[in-house]
Amino acid sequence: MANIHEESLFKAPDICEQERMVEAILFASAEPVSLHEMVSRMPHGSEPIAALENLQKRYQGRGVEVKEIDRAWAIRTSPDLSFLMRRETVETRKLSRAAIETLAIIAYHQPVTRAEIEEIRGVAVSRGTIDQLLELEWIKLGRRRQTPGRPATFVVTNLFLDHFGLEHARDLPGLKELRAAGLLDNRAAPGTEISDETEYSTDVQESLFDGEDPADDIED
Amino acid sequence: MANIHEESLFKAPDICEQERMVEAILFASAEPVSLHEMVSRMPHGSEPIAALENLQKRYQGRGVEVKEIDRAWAIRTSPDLSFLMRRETVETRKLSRAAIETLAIIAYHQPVTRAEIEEIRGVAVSRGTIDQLLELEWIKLGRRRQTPGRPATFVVTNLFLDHFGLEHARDLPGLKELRAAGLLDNRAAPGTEISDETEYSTDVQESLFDGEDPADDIED
Amino acid sequence: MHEELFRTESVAERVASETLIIDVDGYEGPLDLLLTLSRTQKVDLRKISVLDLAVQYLMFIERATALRIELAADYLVMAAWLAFLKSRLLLPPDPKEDGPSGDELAAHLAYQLERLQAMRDCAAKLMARDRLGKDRFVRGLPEDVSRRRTVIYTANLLDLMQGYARIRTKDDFRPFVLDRDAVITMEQALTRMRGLIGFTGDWTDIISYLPEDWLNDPQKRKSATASTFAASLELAKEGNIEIRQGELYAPIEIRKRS
Repeated sequence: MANIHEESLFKAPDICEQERMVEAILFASAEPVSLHEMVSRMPHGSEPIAALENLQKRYQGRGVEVKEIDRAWAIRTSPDLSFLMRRETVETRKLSRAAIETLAIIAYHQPVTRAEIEEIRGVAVSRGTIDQLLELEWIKLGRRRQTPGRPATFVVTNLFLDHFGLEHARDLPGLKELRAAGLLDNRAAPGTEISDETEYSTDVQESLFDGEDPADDIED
Repeated sequence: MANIHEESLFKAPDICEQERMVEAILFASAEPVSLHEMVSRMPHGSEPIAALENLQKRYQGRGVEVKEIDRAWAIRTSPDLSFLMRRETVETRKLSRAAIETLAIIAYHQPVTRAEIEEIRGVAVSRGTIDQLLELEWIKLGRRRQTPGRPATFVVTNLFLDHFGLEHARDLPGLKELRAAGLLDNRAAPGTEISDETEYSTDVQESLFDGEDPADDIED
Repeated sequence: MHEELFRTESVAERVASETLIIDVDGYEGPLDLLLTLSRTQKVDLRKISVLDLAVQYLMFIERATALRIELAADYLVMAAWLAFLKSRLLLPPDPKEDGPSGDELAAHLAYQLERLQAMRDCAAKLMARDRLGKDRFVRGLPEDVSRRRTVIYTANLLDLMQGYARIRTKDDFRPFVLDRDAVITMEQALTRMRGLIGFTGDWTDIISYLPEDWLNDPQKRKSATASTFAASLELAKEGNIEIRQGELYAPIEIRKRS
């Protein structure tokens, strides 16, 4: 086994070997590891995606599981064993109701501007709330909206997905139902002109949750 | 699987379940975990030693291994895969124009002082450029010049000759050849033949400007 | 008896006012308050009676004002808007009037409430998930990936030759450096004159300041004369010397200024 590395200079390691490598890399990292990162560390010619799939199967029903988080992978303990982990539990600062609601609005409406968050909550968003979410690295700034004033938008991060055990933003609980019910539309109040911003925002939102079955989009 | 914990209040979980638990505990712990610690965290009646043995077998030949360290257990990367924990990147970069020109002057005029290099290039030579060439071991310090201040001189190294496929610095094509090869403008300035280049550089120039910054001569 | 009755009323009133104070503090804006009020209707938010809601809200605001509770402007703006909405809902639509109908406005308010409720439900679902550091755990003993970057610099013989050729070619366009032997710059003349001027007290022809070996070659003499003259003017400007010329084409004379 000592000459695996040398051999690999000439040909890509076999799938079993690649699986071992992926396993070692994922075990050694606390953060999700992207495919790109794996490829760059593994011997030339490795294609870890197949190895990852095998590994994911191998750990099914074990004490730890292989999770995908937006094209990056991580090993996490199985949730049913959390009772063993009292010692490892990290006390997170209690989030205010405003912060939790703001986070949910950003996750379901992203990319979303501050004005839109305020419109949904019906109250001003305090700076501290946004700061707290930014500090947790659960949200980050997205592209600026191409409307007058070029307002900043917010989107959720991979750290958010990892924290809440989501593979992708489109896996948010109840997303499809909300969309079907039209509750994620940016519906303008009657009598007000539908601004460019509004139209644009639905556009962008679609592209963010891309890769979804277009049939899922029940929008008017 | 949700009722495992409840069940465990009454009887010890089966050996497979215990193995899962040991796996999760070892994975999440920052330090090696002692048997005593495992027992205290696992449901009443658990005997983790058997589970540990099973787990150890399960990980044999995998990317990570269950290791005993001073009566405590931990999951560690398999030694033959430690190379995955290093990330080495090799970047090839073209030598900067300043470095090439400085190197060329040293090659053509060696031994040459810094002041002379600056005079020939017409601009100051930064310390970084000289350091870079020294680090590459393409140049080295020659004898000190027997003039006031005893300035250091630079000469090219054997490594330089090796790299550029030269047997001797004398083999460098002369100005005439450069001109013939179309690398040099045909308008020759008076008195700049390669033949007396070395003498010109060491004596004439030095005495003319006696080590002063050439830029001063022009500007001030 | 009378007093007794009065007291009970005031106690009830006090309790009511206290709840109000607490509630107003607890509400996050008028929409939150409306959402809470709508719960008393105990129906699907889509079937809510916006008219009833508007009435409840206006009553609430009225009571709060009577109890001198400070209300944020937001609450009053909403109150005004709901009063307007109420009138639209109650009166038959005026065909001459433009703008959205009361029903449209009511539908939008219902939509806003439903959306806020939906977001609250989502937030709760999100927080109830198996969370990292609480239900799921990361590797306790992560290994650092050591990063080492090696930079290899390359250059070949052609680069070297081109580099050298570039310097030498550049020299061709800097005749000042190479033709230095036939040119005296003003700076050089100035340096020379500064050294000599101290020794001459009387009027002296500037030609005598020219370097001796520059007098014979006409090319050199021309350059030396020009730069010496320019240097003289510079020195005169600085106030170090005086300068004079008797007549046209007569020798130019200078002397140190005393």
